[in-house]
Amino acid sequence: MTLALIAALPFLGALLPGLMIRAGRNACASVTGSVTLLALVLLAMQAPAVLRGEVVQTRIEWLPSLGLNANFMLDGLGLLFAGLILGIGLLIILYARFYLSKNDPMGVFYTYLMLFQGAMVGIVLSDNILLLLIFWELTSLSSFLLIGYWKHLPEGRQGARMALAVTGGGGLALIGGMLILGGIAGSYDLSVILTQKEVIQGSDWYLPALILILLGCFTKSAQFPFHFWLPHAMAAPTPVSAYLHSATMVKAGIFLMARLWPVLAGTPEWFWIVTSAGLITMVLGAKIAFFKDDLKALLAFSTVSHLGLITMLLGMGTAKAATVAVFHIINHATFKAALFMTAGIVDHETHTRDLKRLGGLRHLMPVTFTIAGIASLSMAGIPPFNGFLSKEMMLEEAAHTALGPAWLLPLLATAGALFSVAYSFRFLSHAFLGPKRDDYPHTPHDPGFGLWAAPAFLALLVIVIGLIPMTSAAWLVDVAASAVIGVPAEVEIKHWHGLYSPALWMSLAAVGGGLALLGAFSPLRALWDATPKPEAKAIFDAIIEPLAALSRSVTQALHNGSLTRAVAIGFVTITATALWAFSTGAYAAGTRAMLPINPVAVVAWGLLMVAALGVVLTHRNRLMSLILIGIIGLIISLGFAWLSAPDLALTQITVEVVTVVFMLLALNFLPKETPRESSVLRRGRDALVAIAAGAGIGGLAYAIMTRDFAFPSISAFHLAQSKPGAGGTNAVNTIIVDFRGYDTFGEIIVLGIAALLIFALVEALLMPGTASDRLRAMNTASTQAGDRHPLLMVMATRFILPVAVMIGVFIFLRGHNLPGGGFVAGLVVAIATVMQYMASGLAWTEARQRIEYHALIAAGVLVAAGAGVGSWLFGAPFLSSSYTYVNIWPLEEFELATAAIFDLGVFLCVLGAVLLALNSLSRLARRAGETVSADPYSVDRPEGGN
Amino acid sequence: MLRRLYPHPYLSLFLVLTWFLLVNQWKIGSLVMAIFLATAIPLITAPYWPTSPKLNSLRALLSYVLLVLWDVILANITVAKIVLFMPQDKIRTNWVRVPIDLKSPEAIAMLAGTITMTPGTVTADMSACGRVLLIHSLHAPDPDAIRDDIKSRYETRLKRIFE
Amino acid sequence: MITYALGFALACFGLGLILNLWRLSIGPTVADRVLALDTMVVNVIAIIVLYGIQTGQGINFEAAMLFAMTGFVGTVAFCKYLLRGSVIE
Amino acid sequence: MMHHWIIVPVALPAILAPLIILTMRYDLTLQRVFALAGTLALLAVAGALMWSSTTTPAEVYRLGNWPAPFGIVLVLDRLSALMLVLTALLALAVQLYVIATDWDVRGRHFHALFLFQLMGINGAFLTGDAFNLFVFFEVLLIASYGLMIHGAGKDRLRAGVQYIAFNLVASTLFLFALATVYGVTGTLNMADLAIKVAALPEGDAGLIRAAAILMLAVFAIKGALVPLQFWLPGTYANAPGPVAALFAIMTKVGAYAILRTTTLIFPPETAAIGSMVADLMLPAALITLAVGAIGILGATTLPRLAAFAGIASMGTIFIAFSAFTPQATAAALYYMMHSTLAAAAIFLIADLVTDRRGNGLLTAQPRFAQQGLIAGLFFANAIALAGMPPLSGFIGKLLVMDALRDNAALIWTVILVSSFFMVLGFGRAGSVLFWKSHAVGEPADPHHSAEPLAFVAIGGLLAGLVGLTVFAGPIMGWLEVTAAALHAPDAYITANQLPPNTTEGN
Amino acid sequence: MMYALEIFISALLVIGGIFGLTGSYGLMRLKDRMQRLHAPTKASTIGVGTALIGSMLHGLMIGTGFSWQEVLVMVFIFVTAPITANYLSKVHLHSRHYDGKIPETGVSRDWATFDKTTEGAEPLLPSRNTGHDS
Amino acid sequence: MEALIAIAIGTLTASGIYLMLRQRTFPVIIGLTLLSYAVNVFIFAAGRIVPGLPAIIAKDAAGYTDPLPQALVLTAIVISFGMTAVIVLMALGSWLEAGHDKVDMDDEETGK
Ligand code: NA
Ligand code: NA
Repeated sequence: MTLALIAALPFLGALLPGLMIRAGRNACASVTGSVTLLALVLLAMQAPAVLRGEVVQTRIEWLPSLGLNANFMLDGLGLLFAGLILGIGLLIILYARFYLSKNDPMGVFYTYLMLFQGAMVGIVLSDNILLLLIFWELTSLSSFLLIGYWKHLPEGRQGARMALAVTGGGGLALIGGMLILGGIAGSYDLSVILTQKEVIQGSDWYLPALILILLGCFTKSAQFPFHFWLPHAMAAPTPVSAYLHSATMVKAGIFLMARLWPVLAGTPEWFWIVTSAGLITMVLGAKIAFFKDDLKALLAFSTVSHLGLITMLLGMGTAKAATVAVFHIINHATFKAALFMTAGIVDHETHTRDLKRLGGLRHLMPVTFTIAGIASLSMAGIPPFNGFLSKEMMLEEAAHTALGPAWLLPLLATAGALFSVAYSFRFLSHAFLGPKRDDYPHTPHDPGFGLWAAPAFLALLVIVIGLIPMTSAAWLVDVAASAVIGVPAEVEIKHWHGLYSPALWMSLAAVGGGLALLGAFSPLRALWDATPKPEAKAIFDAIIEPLAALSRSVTQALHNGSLTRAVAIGFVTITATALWAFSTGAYAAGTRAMLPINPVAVVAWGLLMVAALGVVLTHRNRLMSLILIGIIGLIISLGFAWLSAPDLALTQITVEVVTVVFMLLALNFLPKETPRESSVLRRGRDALVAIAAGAGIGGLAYAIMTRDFAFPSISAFHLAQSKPGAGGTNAVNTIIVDFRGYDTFGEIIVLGIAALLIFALVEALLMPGTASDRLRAMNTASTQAGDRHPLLMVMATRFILPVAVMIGVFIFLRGHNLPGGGFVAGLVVAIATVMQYMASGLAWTEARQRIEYHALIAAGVLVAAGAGVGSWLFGAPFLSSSYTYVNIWPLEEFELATAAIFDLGVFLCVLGAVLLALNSLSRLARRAGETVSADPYSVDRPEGGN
Repeated sequence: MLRRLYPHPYLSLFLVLTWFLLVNQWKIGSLVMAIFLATAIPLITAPYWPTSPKLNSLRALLSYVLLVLWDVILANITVAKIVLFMPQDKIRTNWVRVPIDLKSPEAIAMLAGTITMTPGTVTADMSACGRVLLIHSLHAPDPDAIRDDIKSRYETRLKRIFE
Repeated sequence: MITYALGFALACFGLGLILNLWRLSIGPTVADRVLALDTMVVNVIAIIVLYGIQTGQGINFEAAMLFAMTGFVGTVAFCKYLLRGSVIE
Repeated sequence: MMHHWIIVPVALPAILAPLIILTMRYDLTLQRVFALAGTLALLAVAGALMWSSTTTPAEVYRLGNWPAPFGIVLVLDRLSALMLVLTALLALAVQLYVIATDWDVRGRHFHALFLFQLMGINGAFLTGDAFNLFVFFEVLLIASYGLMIHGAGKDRLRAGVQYIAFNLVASTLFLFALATVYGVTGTLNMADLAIKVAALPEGDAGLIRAAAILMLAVFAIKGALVPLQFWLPGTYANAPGPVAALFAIMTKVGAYAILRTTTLIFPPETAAIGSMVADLMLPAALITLAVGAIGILGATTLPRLAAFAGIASMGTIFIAFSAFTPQATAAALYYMMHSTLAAAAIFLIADLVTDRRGNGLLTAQPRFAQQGLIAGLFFANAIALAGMPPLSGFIGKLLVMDALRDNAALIWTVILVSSFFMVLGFGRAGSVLFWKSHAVGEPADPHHSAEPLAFVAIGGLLAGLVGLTVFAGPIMGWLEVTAAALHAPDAYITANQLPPNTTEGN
Repeated sequence: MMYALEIFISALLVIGGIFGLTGSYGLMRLKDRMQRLHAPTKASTIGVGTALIGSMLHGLMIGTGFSWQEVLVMVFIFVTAPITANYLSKVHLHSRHYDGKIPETGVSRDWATFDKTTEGAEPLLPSRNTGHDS
Repeated sequence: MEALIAIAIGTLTASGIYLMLRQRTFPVIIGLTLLSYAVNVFIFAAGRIVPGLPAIIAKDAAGYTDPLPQALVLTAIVISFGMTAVIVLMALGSWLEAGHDKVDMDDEETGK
């Protein structure tokens, strides 16, 4: 469990700064530091076992089916990295406490930092590559936050996004690589994968996996050609740079290469890709670093260069080179973190990081100068500092490795070292040496102990390792390198390789050349400035910005808000796929006997088609469309009646008329004409789409009508059980209220919701606003005829209403056995009421309305639901019905069916819904400047009435 | 009391009849139901028929209905002849103004309806004060004759029934 | 005999429907079209009644009644729209 | 054993909603109390049903006490139970948010429509009858129309017209499909259809294939599968934020229906169907993901970004569906749970931002109230949606990728490249919204009310993502059984107790 | 007796058919818009009525009984036909689609279709759907 | 007869789709209405076409029209009625708010 705890501690610790910040900055830093310290102590407690050559493991099952488990392991490599992360982390926390200004939210900073720390520790302790992936991407995210910490700085925001894009993107590639790797190895556990070298390297998927994994590593470690993001990450506060961009995060890629070295390295592919990338990065980074004026940029490119160096070593694929790589990791971490911190101190004190504005600081900041001196000499590879040791070993390895021509690699390695010397000395001399200046933006002096303690400690390590490497560091290099190469490493760190060592001469050439380079800085600089260089940000922007712009235009072109196009695409797609599906399946023509031709039916269906085409032809005249729709509805109703479906005929015709009334109410406000807007081509296209789809549907209908059911239809049961089971002789009605009453329940709710929705929308439109104003402006009184309530109509509807209600009751009651039922009855009564509205007006009718329509709808749904729930009382499921015959004198025997209660609910809901919808829509007219008359008819006649 | 229970007694009577027409069977049970509905429905719909027209003679009303039915048949034959056989240019279409003495809206409505259903005439409009009807006559060589016919044949009868 | 009479009557009303559609399509005024629609409803009612005789199922009373009712409401609605704009005011 | 609890997720809101209309139409507080209590009760019932489904593979509830396939039945299995729980959880968060932000004051009948919406969704998940599925689709759709235009306004209404028009086309197609299915097989019960479609005479194959395509197209419209996704961005971006959040489950209704029908009625093992569905679904799903990802990077407003995130997540789900293996289906279900919560959260966050800034444009504007907190939520949410660790989006993505090793080169590339676009898009959006504002003037409305409950709602959704992450193991264990049952639906069919010999020809 | 009934029914059906067709033909043939109004409101109505009577009697003939319901249909058509005609006339009047000169009313007020003095001017009612019994 | 009905269904469908592809709300709604007619007849036809049979269960009936599709059509009619009413009002609302009745939106309108 300890390993899991070590990985978890920083995350837990991330919660604390936010809480502790109220207690003050010191408390905040202390708490954060102590969490890190605790983790470090726990790690140290595991060290003895690791040094004995054991691998400490913690296994927690998380998602076994995927193979993602919280498995941790600690071997030498892990120990080295975890130690670096936590150790330097501790120093950074200390440093940051004094670095951050009063205006910077420290709690947030520490929270991000601890998140990052946890992610890093997680990477190096993971025994599961999926788990490792999680931590890997977490470092990208937390570094995104850290780089963007100063939100007001555009460089911070852009740098953060660039870092996220590159490292996050690389992480995505890594996901692919890891999944392939796990697939080949049959497990995502490192401890298993590391034993599968032959299988992995023999797999067809080795190369894709390798490339994807290296993409992850190279992006994270800023290897060529992904080196460009790192300098832009320097917008982060310096403690962040020191931590992330020198000591830890950028080493994650290195770590992973080292971690997977046993199974990935040793192939030509690995050698060529990794070594060349490392080499190029090393030289390129060093060269750029030399010319950078920004202290942190210089250091950043030097980091790039050194990471290239390590990568190159790992790429060589030999145990020796890998060992050197491990050693250089330690060394680089110490001197580079120290250098970043001193750069931060300089910035903090002088308010500038520009080398052109610095110089002579050794007089003012002797302590800082000392630390910087030690660290930069180490970076330059000058004895006796630790950087010298690993650089010599690297040159030694380079001298014995061939990449193409035998001379190429040694030469380039020397060139890298040469630039390294040059920029290291430039850093030192241009900042600290030379005369004191009097134009610093802020007069500097050495900071307090708190700020320089951490770099001083690191400088001390630089010296100690440099002087007594075998005592101070070899043990660590040993276990770490052994973990990398999989066999016990032979660590032999020497200050002197002998005169015959090529490294010596390469090194001397590097130092000499580097100093010469620095001496010729001014002309070289002029030359450098004159050469056109790819500017990282420009390139990145040139890729990402157009990508974003392209995405924007693609999206806007694709989703341009056109319904017509979307619908057209939908119809074309669906028609085409359905036709394809049909034509790729077997089809046998139907064998059902066809009906003879009936002349009246031919006339009716013919009229229907003519009317349908008529709608298309005359659709721009909207009133005409409505009249034609009326005809179509009429004929379809007739058709239903003809085809022995009276219930359908009744429903269709009643719904029809309500729809027409509703549409007329709406058309009153809408434009009366549809303008001709589409081109002939467009209309032709639309017609083609329509005809194709129509032909498809017609064909489908024909195919079905001309064949028999493949299996007996379930409706045989409905017919058979209608009377004995459901107690009604109208099978359609028994299906509606009983067999499939649940459908009907849903259906009336749809209708109820429709009315509520319409009501709510009308309310919204009537609120003060555009719609309301527009309504008010629509006064059409001047074109209206007089006589809004003709007497003839008023008188007739007074008589019709009660008769219609009675017919409604009749239709309702007989529905179970004969055509009719609650739905049609509701519509009949609703239409009769609508006649009142049309005859005598909204105000007059509303004034006489006794039940609110909302209540009708609600009551309808409740009654229907009650009929459903009521069944529970009898232990039967929802909507079970029963019926019985009752004999009460003087009535004849009649049937009582619980389904009638349900049907009553239907009746109420339909009535309420239709009336609420019409009523709501009518109320819009009132806002449109229409006056209200409380009289039933317009003629001022009726004095003779009563 | 009875008046409140049956705001429109003749309507209730008509509804009883309607129920029998609907159920299409003449049984005592239907009568119970018919009476119940003929009581309940007018009560529910009463607000929509606030006036209670007075009806002097049911018998006169029935005979009026029969008269109109007879006229409807004649009217249709007349119209059919005109439509089918009369040359277009011989049709003497005309507007007729018919002042009326009826006061009850029910009676006026009935008169207007009758006019529409009978020989070649349609009630097209009414004056805003309700005292004059505008009649359109399909074939009326003599508009005045039509006016007089309407007044004598229908209006007087209606006046007797309703006023 | 009734069969022939029925056939004749059905043919008459069917032909009537075609004539109605013709009037509807040529108009010329909207009122003409509405009148044509109204007449169609009447003809359809007749066809339903005749069809009831033909199949021996008796009259499809509800259908005839509702067609009449809706035909009326529809026509009045169209007219009110033409006269006043607002069907319900 | 038939227990009445199965109908409660439908019956409860169906009764509560009209009660609210009838008795508390003018009392918002009462409405809130009852609606919230109703949702809590729904959650409890859904949880209990989920518990029950864990031990009983499939339970059938015969509505009206009519036997299948003649009456309508509800079928409770793990999948439907899971969807019920997901719906209730989401509903609870949305409701809290609505109450906190007074969205329910901006129009009429919010709570009633909301409950009806839940009723429709639950009904669609529970039904074992193909036509009844249509009915409940309509219930949930019409309620969604009401919610979508809640508060009205020009763009919302215009987008609403598009939304409803598109869906009416879908509904019509659904009916064509159902009629064809009935016309060929003579049945509507889904279990019965499973048997009958499998036993169909060869000469009917073409028809049933066409019907299957029509039906799946309907579900694909709901599920926003390219090229039937056009309705989604305008609708979601213009809907009130919390409504869009609730709509996160609506696309899943489409996904659910596709999963249900393609595993039960139209599985690849059926001779008439074959690999037809997979052949169409995979390319469409890949493009869907790509369209979503590109949309995220190309979005100009936060609500639209959220909408495209929704499309992208549907693409991922459909990619996993297209494999038709239990492993991939389990992965898809996990991803579905994740994306429902994550997509809902992003819409709520978008609403917070939009409300405080007055618009959702992804341009630099002054800071706003509670920016830091909202930024934190956005960050966590973006991580989840982009499939970055440590949240469930990452695990879901891994699960899906791990389950799809055939065609891996293509599928993984699309998934990973899309993720890259999403990372860029979210990074860009977050940076502009929350960081760049520090460089722009002073806060616009610094005294915006704090609305703590709204943050509880969003926090709850994000906590759900954390829960999905932490308990991924047991959840996947449960889902694997679910997926296995879907791909071998014997228990589902048996539970319907169909009469014997239903496949004898006539 | 049965035969006579059959002949009677057949006659009714033929007459009904002729009237119905006459109505539609008149609608087709007549030139003036107001003239066209007459044909269908009269002829078609009586055509349906005749067919309805035929149907009633037919029920009696085939033994399913006399169908009284058809009386109601007839009543309804007869009650509504004048209203339809009235409305359509008004539309013609309002849109000035008529021939011949319309006589003056002879009283102080114009024809209702032209008269706008009755336009009510009551204030807008509050826009809440809470109509209560007055 | 079947062929004629199939053609009628196809005609209604095609007309409906053509109108759905118009750029104003009103024709789109009319198109939807036509489509729903088409689908209603289609569902009904899926129960096969049998004129002249009794609609009501009777002892001596020769057979019946399939009642199930009828019930389905009823449901479909009612639902599409509700939907039509809603879209009509939404179209009206958007006309009142926007001052035009185009169905296509600009990119800018599709989400702020
Ligand atoms: Na139904
Ligand atoms: Na007449």
